[in-house]
Amino acid sequence: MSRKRYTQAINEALHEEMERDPKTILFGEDVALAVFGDTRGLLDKFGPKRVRNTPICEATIAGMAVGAAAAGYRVIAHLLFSNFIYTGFDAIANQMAKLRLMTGGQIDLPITVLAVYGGGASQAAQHSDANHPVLMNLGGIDVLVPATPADAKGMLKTAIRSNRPSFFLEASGLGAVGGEVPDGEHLVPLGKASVARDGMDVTLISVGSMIRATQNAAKKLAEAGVDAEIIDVRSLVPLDERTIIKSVMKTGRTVIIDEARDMCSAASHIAAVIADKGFAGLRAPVRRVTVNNSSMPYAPNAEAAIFPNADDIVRAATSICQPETAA
Amino acid sequence: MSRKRYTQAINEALHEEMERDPKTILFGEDVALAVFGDTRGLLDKFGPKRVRNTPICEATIAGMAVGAAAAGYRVIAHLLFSNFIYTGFDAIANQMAKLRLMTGGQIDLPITVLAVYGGGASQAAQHSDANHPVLMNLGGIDVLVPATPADAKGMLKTAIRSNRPSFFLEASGLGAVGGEVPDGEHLVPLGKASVARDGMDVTLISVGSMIRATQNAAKKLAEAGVDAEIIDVRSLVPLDERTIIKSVMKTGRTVIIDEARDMCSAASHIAAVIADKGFAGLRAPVRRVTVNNSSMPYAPNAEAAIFPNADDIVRAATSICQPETAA
Amino acid sequence: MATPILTQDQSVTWQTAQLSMLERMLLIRHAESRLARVAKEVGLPGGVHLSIGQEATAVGICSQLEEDDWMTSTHRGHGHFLAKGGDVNAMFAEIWGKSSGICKGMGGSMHVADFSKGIIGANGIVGGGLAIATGAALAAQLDGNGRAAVCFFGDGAANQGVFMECLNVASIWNLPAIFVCENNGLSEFTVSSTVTAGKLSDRARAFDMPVSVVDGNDVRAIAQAARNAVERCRRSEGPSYIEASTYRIQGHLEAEDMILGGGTYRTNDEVERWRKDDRDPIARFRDCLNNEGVCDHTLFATMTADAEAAVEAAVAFAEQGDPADTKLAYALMGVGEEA
Amino acid sequence: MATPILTQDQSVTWQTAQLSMLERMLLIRHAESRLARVAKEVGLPGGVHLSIGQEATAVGICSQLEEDDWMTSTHRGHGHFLAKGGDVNAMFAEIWGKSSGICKGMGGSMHVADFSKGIIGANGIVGGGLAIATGAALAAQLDGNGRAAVCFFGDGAANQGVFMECLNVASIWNLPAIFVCENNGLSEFTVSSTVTAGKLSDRARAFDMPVSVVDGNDVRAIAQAARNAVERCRRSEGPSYIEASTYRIQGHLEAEDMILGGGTYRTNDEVERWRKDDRDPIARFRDCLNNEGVCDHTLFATMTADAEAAVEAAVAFAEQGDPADTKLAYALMGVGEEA
Ligand SMILES: Cc1ncc(C[n+]2csc(CCOP(=O)(O)OP(=O)(O)O)c2C)c(N)n1
Ligand SMILES: Cc1ncc(C[n+]2csc(CCOP(=O)(O)OP(=O)(O)O)c2C)c(N)n1
Ligand SMILES: [Mg+2]
Ligand SMILES: [Mg+2]
Repeated sequence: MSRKRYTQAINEALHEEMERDPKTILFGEDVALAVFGDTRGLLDKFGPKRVRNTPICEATIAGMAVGAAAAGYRVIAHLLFSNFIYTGFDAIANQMAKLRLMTGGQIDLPITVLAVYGGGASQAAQHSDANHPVLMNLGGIDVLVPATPADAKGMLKTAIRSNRPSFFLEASGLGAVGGEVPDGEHLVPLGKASVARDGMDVTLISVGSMIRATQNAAKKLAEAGVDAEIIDVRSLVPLDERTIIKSVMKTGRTVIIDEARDMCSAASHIAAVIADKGFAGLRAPVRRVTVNNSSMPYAPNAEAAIFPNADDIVRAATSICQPETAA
Repeated sequence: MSRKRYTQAINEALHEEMERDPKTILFGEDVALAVFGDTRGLLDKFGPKRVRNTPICEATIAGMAVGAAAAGYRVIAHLLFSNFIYTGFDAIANQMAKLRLMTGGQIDLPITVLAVYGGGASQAAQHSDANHPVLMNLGGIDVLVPATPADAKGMLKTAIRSNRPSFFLEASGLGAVGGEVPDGEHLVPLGKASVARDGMDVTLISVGSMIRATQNAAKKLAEAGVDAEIIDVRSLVPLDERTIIKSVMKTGRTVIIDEARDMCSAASHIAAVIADKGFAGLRAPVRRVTVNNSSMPYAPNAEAAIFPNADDIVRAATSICQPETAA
Repeated sequence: MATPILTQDQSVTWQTAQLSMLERMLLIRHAESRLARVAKEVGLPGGVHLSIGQEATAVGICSQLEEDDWMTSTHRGHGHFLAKGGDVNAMFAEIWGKSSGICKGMGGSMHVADFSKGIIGANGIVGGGLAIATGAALAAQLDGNGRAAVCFFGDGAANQGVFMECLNVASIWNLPAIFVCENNGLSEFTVSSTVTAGKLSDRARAFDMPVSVVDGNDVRAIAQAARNAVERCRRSEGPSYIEASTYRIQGHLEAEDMILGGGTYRTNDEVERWRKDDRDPIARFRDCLNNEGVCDHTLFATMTADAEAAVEAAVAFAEQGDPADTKLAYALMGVGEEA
Repeated sequence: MATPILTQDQSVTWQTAQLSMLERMLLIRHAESRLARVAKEVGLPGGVHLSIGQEATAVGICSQLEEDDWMTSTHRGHGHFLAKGGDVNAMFAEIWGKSSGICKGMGGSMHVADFSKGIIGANGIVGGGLAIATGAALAAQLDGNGRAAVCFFGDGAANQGVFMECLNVASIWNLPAIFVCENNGLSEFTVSSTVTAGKLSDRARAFDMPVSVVDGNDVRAIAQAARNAVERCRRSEGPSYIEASTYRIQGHLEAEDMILGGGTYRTNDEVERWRKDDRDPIARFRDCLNNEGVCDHTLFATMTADAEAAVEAAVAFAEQGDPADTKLAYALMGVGEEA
């Protein structure tokens, strides 16, 4: 194990996977100088054929990813901020998500798209969307939201090797956060949630970036005598329904924490799964802590006011934990 | 009352509203000859200044809608098939949904975007998405999915007069369906679901295009002694949570029927709302009948196999209706 | 630039090549005419967009390609598919929605693809093939074996911004890409000139690549332009733009009359003019080859009969095919593979 | 075409106009220099993209606009905002995230807008303003009162396809739009020439509109080009394209050094060359006006002091402002209005 920052872990994964398979290529805007640090050093190591700065044209970046992958390459495309996914959205929703189906399975599309998502840093509305729900709804595309450096590294390596297209979304708030990462080859399977804290009273289901607020909430709840279990849903597609339902069966109470806007969020979907498959175990309403259908305002205080935080989570959890449970 | 087809009702609404406010303009690809019939006759009546065929460039169509609305016009933009929303998605998600917020409320954006959505007609993957969930998640945009000619007319008129941007999604399967439409000025408020059938045993919540399958299912259920209530969720944003919860409190059992892909669907979100606010009334798991995360295959039999139908709904309803309830 | 050899070429190879071009054009014509009939008389599962009248462009371009060159197509893609070597049986079965279809019935008319022939596929999104072809060209460049990637697109698609983006990327990276604009003057039910500023070829010129504007109903002119462009790709000299002016005889799609309910966007006269032997790409080519003694009336009649026979066989093949696998969509989309 | 009157103009009106242009340029320069200092020493809530070195373009163009002409801007939009008559106090308060900000603190640096001055706003999406400006131009055309819509965008944005789409629409509809490309040779941390094929001006030419390529650091040349384009709008003659070559002195954004962690995309020499008096747009304009007897050293010093004072006042205004309303976002997004 060594301590690494989240971004550093991603950078390592990129280096290792490009090293491993010479048919792996990477392109995007400013990947050479690495706006977020994640692609640093790749151009020097792998050269200008395999690592390319593109013009500013997300529609073509996403479309080229499809074409180059269909033609036999393993493609990593960087779209910078997740808000720029929208500019390239036709190639994502109409081509990347559908081409394998439409061709009757003639091809795989080994594509990994990187983008940084989320608010909390006064980047205003056009640089702070947490838009994983939009991707989840497309079908055919894996959606990954690792919350720790170890998962960031291990899931990215797995995603790059996978033959399905995937979006690897980097939580902007976690980039500088450190954590232990296993040394040597480290692969984390997709589609497995991780239980980040064991608990008996309530299940806090954290989506991607929300892990720290959730952990803080769990601490506060513990002080109040509520023993929270935390599930870190690091993979949204595929979604690990089993781990979620198992925990719900144990605690009977759930709060889902998601930085997305509320309507049709990952939180909505997870709540729906629980209300269906976990109904037998439910002892209280399924609460969501999300962003209430607003984009992020710029002013720090205004953003903080609508950004999910530990207190929101505590409040939601408390509202469904009866006194006797909490005791 | 007069009997009209869904498309005809839409066409009437467009004529009436363009007549009413000379600052209302309409543009899009082939609106002159009206690919779907909805815009027929508008060019002749209102002339080439107010009704314009655009080049094929959805990004610009959507962006111009924002600009022209910000500059004082009431804009109706036609994007043809809802899959082409993706090509124009940046202007929708980053501009249309956010500009009012980002400018501190300096402007309204009276924009109505028309698009035809949904499968069932062997149009294959790129012409059959039911992508209202993606729009619902953006925040700041109304999303309307009328299921009857009367609602189509009344809601479109209200949407055009509204100062919020809205997507008015025409169900491709309903275009030729007839129904009674009130004569004279007919306005339907947004954000109100309608109870399409009263029932005691189970609530079938139908989203837009799914109304006919749901009605057929209710008939079959009635034959089996299950008395279903049908809620027609014709407005997704704003969503009429009250009507939904009221019905859930009465029946305690719900099936949500939505043509969208399942993950983060409108069905997911409605299920989440029920699991939260309707929990006290729930007597059974909340079921969803949706498309299981696939785009539509072309072959009619393959499409039919994954397209939600009355039997799927009956099966879902039956699975949560205990014998004694069904009696 | 490649020397323009084709037009002067009298070799047997070139004569044979021309006959096979004519053969493909006839196959496309008869296949699509048959589809029009089936669409009208019996009905097909989905809509079909036919390229009758545009056969020369598809065949002229593809006559210069190898099987392992890449090609992306449009919603009007049957001609491209067949010209690039796609199998007519598998295409018909696809359009009939059968399991024996080239895409197992999952794609239909607008998505016919055959990767074993370099056919990345038709596309229901106008302009959707441009960036995909550019990506394939990038792959071809990395492969380093002289392969080309051809992108067919319409004059309507040239108004999509992605067109310009792709010309830009192909140019700066010197990709082996060939952008082929089939300029039939129409964008769905709109006369393209009413929504298009300037000349499309000038757009391409702005991106620093060779541009040729050719008579799209002269298959040999197209082949020549393609040859030049392909040779540039083979020699790693970068992208080219070819614009072929042509005309579509059929409606935008076969249901057009019903959709338009009496509305029109062109005159019958105009259509009839393009049907005439002096414009029809097949008649023109036939007459040339006849004059040059390469293909007499008897041979042409035989070729026509062969094409008809092939098409009838394809109809039979399609009709007899098993229905599509109803479980396949989920399997391909990875549904149910969740943990 | 409008007669180029400005450069020969010796009238008092024109002298006054020039002084007010210089005044605006100084205001922009000092405002942004101050922002750079605050960003470095104290920190600002979000990032800021400064246009120091590019003031001539913003001011030259806007000098020819009326308050009710429309204007869209970029992520690097402070200069455009101030040049179009935006209030420096309200802009600073916005960047400080205050309720007294021009967008009540909801937008920040990248979204400054003032509809009362025709300022549709800055935009965080590269190329995002193009279609919005085109839509505003459509509105202006329908209004029929000769109003123009100006769109500022960068050379990097010119690689977004929407650029071409908008030129096309503006041209076919003859819209009163003015597309102003601020060609500073840089796209974020990439030298634009490495990702841009051909000449940008040729792209515009392909859409059949007048093109002028001007020295972007010569405010009078810009003003002249703007005058011509604006007059075309006033007379309903359609769109124009203006390309102004210039240079940005500051980093892409003020946190650049930290982000790049030692990486570079240009030399210090290059930056220093552009700082020199013979290139700096303010120094050049100052010297011209001095030579022509319109503005001597004393006047210039006074104007500089005034700009500094205005900026200090703006800082004070921003600092004293109330924090943003924490309920406003929901209100503006319509959250909670559900039935
Ligand atoms: C993104 C997108 N927008 C609109 C359409 C609808 N549409 C289908 S074909 C077509 C016209 C295409 O014209 P062109 O590119 O010239 O091809 P042609 O039909 O003439 O072969 C349009 C607008 C579409 N399929 N995709
Ligand atoms: C759609 C989109 N893609 C990428 C970015 C990130 N980005 C911000 S500014 C910039 C460079 C813009 O270059 P240019 O248009 O020349 O403007 P300049 O910064 O030179 O003023 C990039 C790539 C963005 N904001 N939006
Ligand atoms: Mg065409
Ligand atoms: Mg620039």
